[in-house]
Amino acid sequence: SSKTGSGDNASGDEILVGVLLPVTGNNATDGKDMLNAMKMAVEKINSDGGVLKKKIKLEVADDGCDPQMATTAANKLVSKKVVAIVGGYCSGSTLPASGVFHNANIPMIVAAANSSELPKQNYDTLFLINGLVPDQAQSGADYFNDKGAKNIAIIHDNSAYAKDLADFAKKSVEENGGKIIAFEAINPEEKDFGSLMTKLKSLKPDGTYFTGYYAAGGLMLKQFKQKGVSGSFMVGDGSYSPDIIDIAGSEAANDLLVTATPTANFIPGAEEFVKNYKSKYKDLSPGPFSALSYNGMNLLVDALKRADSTDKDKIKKALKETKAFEGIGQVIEFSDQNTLSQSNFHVMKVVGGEFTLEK
Amino acid sequence: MKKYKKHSLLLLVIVMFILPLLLDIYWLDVLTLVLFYVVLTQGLNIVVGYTGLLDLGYAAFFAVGAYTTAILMTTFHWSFWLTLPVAAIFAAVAGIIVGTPTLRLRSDYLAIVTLGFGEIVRILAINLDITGSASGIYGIPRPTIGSYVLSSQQDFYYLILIVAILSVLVVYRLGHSRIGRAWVYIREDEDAAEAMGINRIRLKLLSYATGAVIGSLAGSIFAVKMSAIAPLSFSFLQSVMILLAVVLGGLGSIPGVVIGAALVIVLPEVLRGAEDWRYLIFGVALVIMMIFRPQGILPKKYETEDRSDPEEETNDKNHSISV
Amino acid sequence: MDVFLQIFFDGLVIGAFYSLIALGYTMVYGIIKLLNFAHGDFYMLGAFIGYALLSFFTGDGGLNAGLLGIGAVFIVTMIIVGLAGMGVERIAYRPLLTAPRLSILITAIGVSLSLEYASMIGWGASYKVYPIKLPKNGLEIIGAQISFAQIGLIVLSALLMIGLRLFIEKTIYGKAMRAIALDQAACSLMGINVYRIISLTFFIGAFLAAGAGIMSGVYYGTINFMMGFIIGLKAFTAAVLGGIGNITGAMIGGLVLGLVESYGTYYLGGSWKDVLAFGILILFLVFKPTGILGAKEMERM
Amino acid sequence: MKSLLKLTNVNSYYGKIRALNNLSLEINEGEIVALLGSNGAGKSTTLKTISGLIKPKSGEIEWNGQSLVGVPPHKIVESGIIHVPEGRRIFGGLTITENLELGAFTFRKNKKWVKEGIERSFDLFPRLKERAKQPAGTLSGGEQQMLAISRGLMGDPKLLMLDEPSMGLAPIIVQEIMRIIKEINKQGTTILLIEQNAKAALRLANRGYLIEIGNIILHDTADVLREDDKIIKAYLGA
Amino acid sequence: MSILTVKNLKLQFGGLLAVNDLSFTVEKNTISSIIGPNGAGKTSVFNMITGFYRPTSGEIELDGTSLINNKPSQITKLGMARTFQNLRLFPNLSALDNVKSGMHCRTKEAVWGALFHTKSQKEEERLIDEVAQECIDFVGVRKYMKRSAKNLPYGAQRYLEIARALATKPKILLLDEPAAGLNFEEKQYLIQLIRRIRDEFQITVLMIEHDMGLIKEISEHITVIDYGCKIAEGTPDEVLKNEKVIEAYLGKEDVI
Ligand SMILES: Nc1ncnc2c1ncn2[C@@H]1O[C@H](COP(=O)(O)OP(=O)(O)OP(=O)(O)O)[C@@H](O)[C@H]1O
Ligand SMILES: Nc1ncnc2c1ncn2[C@@H]1O[C@H](COP(=O)(O)OP(=O)(O)OP(=O)(O)O)[C@@H](O)[C@H]1O
Ligand SMILES: CC(C)C[C@H](N)C(=O)O
Ligand SMILES: [Mg+2]
Ligand SMILES: [Mg+2]
Repeated sequence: SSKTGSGDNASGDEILVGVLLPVTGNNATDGKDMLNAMKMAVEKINSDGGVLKKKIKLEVADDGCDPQMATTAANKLVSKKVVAIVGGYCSGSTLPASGVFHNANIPMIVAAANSSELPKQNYDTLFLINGLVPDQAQSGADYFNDKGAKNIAIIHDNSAYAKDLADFAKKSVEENGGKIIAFEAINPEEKDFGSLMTKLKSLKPDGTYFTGYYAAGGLMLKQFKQKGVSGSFMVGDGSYSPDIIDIAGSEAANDLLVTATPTANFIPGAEEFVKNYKSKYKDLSPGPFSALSYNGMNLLVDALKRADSTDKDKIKKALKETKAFEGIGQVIEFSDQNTLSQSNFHVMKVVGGEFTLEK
Repeated sequence: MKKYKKHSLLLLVIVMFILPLLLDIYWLDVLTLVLFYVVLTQGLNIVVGYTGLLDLGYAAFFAVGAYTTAILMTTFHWSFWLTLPVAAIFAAVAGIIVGTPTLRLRSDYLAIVTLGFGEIVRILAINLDITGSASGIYGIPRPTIGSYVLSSQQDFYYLILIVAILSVLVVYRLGHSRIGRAWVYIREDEDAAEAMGINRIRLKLLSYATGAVIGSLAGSIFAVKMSAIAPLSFSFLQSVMILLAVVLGGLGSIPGVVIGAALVIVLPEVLRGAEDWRYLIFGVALVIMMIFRPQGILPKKYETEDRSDPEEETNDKNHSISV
Repeated sequence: MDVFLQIFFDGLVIGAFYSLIALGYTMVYGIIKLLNFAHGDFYMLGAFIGYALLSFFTGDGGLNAGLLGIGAVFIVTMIIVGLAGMGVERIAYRPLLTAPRLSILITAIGVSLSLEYASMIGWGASYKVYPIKLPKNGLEIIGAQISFAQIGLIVLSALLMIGLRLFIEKTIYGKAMRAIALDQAACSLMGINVYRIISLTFFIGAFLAAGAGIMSGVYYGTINFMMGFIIGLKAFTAAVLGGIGNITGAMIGGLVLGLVESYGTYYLGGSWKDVLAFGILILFLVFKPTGILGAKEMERM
Repeated sequence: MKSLLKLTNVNSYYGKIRALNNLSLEINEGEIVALLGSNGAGKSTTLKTISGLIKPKSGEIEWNGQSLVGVPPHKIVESGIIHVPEGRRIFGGLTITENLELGAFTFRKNKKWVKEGIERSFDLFPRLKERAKQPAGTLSGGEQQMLAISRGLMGDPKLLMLDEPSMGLAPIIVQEIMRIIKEINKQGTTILLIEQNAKAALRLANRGYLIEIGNIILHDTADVLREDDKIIKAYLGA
Repeated sequence: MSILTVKNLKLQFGGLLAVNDLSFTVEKNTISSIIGPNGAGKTSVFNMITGFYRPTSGEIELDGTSLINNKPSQITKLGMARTFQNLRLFPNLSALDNVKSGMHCRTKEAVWGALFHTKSQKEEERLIDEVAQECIDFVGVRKYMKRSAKNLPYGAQRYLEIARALATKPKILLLDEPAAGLNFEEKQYLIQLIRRIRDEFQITVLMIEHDMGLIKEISEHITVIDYGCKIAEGTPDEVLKNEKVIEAYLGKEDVI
């Protein structure tokens, strides 16, 4: 591939790092939480003297979780000659963006997006630090299996990530000897899932797994309870957000299950991070992907140090060679495919309006 | 006068060819997107501007081109260039499929039917396996010319630039032919056109098909340029944006529509700095532009002669109720 | 059987929302032939203004507004949004009433973007949770459940439809509206203040949409600044299906669309329901090009 | 005779096209005044300017001593000037009855007036009665013209301005219409009449104006105009 | 020899019988007219002949070819052209472009020719332009050639519509109230024009008119219809003296 934008912007006394996140649109809440954590990391790094004797500066581009917007945003970052990218929330927009960065040979650390389609592209520039969808699907399926829930309904929202998770969940449930009694899609822009819930109710599921994002997840949960559908309701990490409890109402949200990498609140040793975050952002709790974003930024800095250069190939190499990087709640090492060699999915449960660690 | 026009056009083309040397990759990308829109708006211009058929689902043809190329190149390993005629044929057929049931419909019913078709195409893309369902198709190979692989921003810029110039030429020539005139007659008064011996059914279908082929061409190139395509790029909003560009520029006016395409893409980019205010400003700007230029920025003029009396010129804006 | 009936009820509820919005859509279309793409945004605006007022009265989430208070909020919101509708007409549409029809379509898109993103700036991009909730009790009819709220919603939209229809058919203002649709200049020669009547139309349209907006907030529990987009599109579809410009048609179109979607979800699955809905719409229009109730236009040569 | 309407040096434009050029004319109470002129002379524009559809750039229009310049059309209708426009302009999608009701829009509060007015129209043109519930757009050209005139009468005009009322009508209907115009006039309504059928118009009118390129070039009593060479050549035939 | 034959034509709109068992013929190279009260069904007959309305029953033949079930465009191609009672020009297009529309059915160049500016396409474009200009000259509106149709004086619009119809090179031309709204002088011009159309192009003319002066002067044959039925036919002298016609249509007074 050609190496357009090969000159990087590390001259002067700043290193420019690109951030690609949805800071507008339906997923803006999570996107902004991630950005906050990255800013916090950068502040700390810079006050500790920066890296390679330079300060880090962030260049933020909004992908709005929209593939076309993401490509333009990605090109914008490339044109600003950033040395690397941290970001990537929605898989649907991260997929095309990662191609742009690959073309420009710019390394990208993906902090949240985790569709299995991402590593399938085999880009040597792309590093994923969230656990992957198949693992997540497995943990959800296993949980259902353990609880004796055999008849499972799966609902996705036709986004790249949700469809992927739904497909893998189906596979895992079936491998566990369970039965998929419904495999449905919704349009996340719509609000009324009445007839879908009626359909579920008539199928009497033991468990329902919704793999989309929290806005629709909350509404669905509410209507799920209203209709009195049987079995428990589980969501994927796209719905891992306090907003889902708000939207559904804490009463309906009780007993909601979530498959996700735990947030900082549950991570031993992250108290400091939570405290700093809250004091910096007016009592706002870190979001579900804040810790991962924080780790991503620190990982990049670590790699820069090890590479001792802002040369892209060297950064890539350093990232690839990451050994036991200690982030908040995770130890990062990469597999052949530049994915986490060990993922960290858990099942959480909402109890009394709060997420708690279930398994 | 005419010579002057020719020269300035030539100059414009030369500037467009030199531009990539002067722009950074971001603005080059924006400009590339503008050129995609130039192609798309020319295609839609035939349908809406010339023939007067309101099409709210034009992105569907863009999708047909993109997916045809993507599928043929990834699954069947075709050469890019060979996918183009296939995409064009599919699009023409799609155009005729959309066109046939809509022939008897008045324009607003037409709008909803085309909108419906657009949505159906998008939903099919989301749900079918062959289109890669929700995540779309990625890893679309780069096209090659001989042994040269088109891969850089510049390469695609030039590719789409050439197609844009061609599409402008095609629309210009069709527009100034017997066919183009017939389209305009249909737009102006369908019954009178029919009374003049113009087979409106055949010509409407031809209009749809031609528009569709041009749209699909843009789609094919879009697929290889992005190397990944997803259903979201072919949503109703995309159709609306293309239509927006056509009307904003001036229905039926080739240069107008080019300007419209540029505005619709560049304006939001320029406004990126305004952050949250971006689309609010864009929306207000649309309203203001339409109020001041209701016929579009560079409307088509059908009266060719310079009037002897410079005072004499129609200007309907002065009285608010048409009398 | 109970499932079949339950799906029917589910469809009626969605349909009632579609109908309410389609009514205003069709009315504005009927008079100035404008596909008011911003119409769904008045629904959104209603939801947000209702949210703001309710939050103010209930002090952020309490349930102590009382029925009277809620009723007052409804009316006040609907009037505010109705006036906003008039304002939009005055500023963005009136200067273009004589322009080509597509130009005004573009302003409508501009207005839509402006309303959406102004709301985003004002209230934020994320979902807002509505401060009041509906009681859950209801009836059971042969095994299918329907809540009083749902019944209320359906009855209300039916009443509004009948009222609006009587207004358009029987009153002189309604007749003036239909006449304006045909020939504005001739109307002013009848002594009709054309602009005033158009204003009135926009008021009524936005007024109804706002009502639907608050109802949706209360019923579903969340609102956000893009909520008017899809439903606006669906309402447009419903209006056309019913025969655009026809009040009863809008109502029927809305209900039919709601039912098609609801049964489509059940029998074909959520991914295909829109294909079914649009497919039926297209087929229908092929055989009856003027929609369910649209009159065949008797154009003379 | 009391002057009812007076135009002084009126200039009207369509955009930049000047359609009336310092036009002056006067109508007295109780008269029938004919406005003659070839195609595009500005006859219809004169009426549109009086009824407020077009705002004159300059000049004065006086109605009962009050200026009409800048007054919106619906107010002018309320003051008793009714313009039955060229090309009928009936509301095609509405029924005959509804068209008539709208003609009485300014009397909308007076149900009795509306009802009686409709009956009077049906007496005047029985053909309309047969088709009372039919969409007006399906009427034949002549029927539409009848509807347009009766719709104008519904507004109780003091001054009725008729723009080519006989256009496209069968001879027998033209006679009928001319008779009715006379009748309306006898009952006290002043009439300003544009007619291509100059013979009939001058037979009916007290006075006439000849307009050319937006300007009055001749005006006199009908009897004098009938003998005028210019009029004979262009409008009456030898 | 007759060029147009109408047999037992019937047209129903819901309950309304607009045309009832009407038969007539038009002889080649004549100027004929249809007259009758308003609403008698004259325009409806034109609409059926030209394919815009589908007759409830009956037969229409042009030069021996049945026109039933043909689309208007096909009928035009077979050699019939018309004007409309309420002008139906293409309002925003120039007068010249309006007239060019008539040539559409007499030319055949398609997409290919347009795209590559083939020789035959250029040739055809030249021909279209030439014929259109001839027609414009013929009706005498050359000075408005490049102006939008909607901005033309009314009379000029009427002539332009005739020019546009002529450009289709018809065998028979149907004029629906061509003199409506014209003054005496203009009517004289129209009379000349209609004569020339017949004499110079050998085009049969069938018109609907309410202007008895004009009818008397140029019409060779008149068909009178009332309530959709034929009530009289013959030469102007015969018809205009017919009691039935006077009672239903002409009236006693002379208003011409
Ligand atoms: N809507 C319009 N826009 C532009 N020009 C117009 C318009 N209406 C009329 N004109 C022009 O204004 C002039 C006067 O037109 P007007 O309609 O008053 O003539 P008129 O005497 O009524 O003729 P006619 O006998 O044809 O009705 C003409 O030159 C005409 O072309
Ligand atoms: N599309 C239609 N739908 C319903 N009725 C129609 C339609 N077209 C015509 N009619 C009716 O048919 C009758 C004949 O109309 P037509 O237009 O043929 O009359 P005409 O003889 O041309 O009259 P005029 O001399 O006034 O133009 C009229 O009563 C009219 O109401
Ligand atoms: C919530 C997230 C982790 C994002 C989601 N997994 C995606 O890939 O789109
Ligand atoms: Mg006139
Ligand atoms: Mg007629």
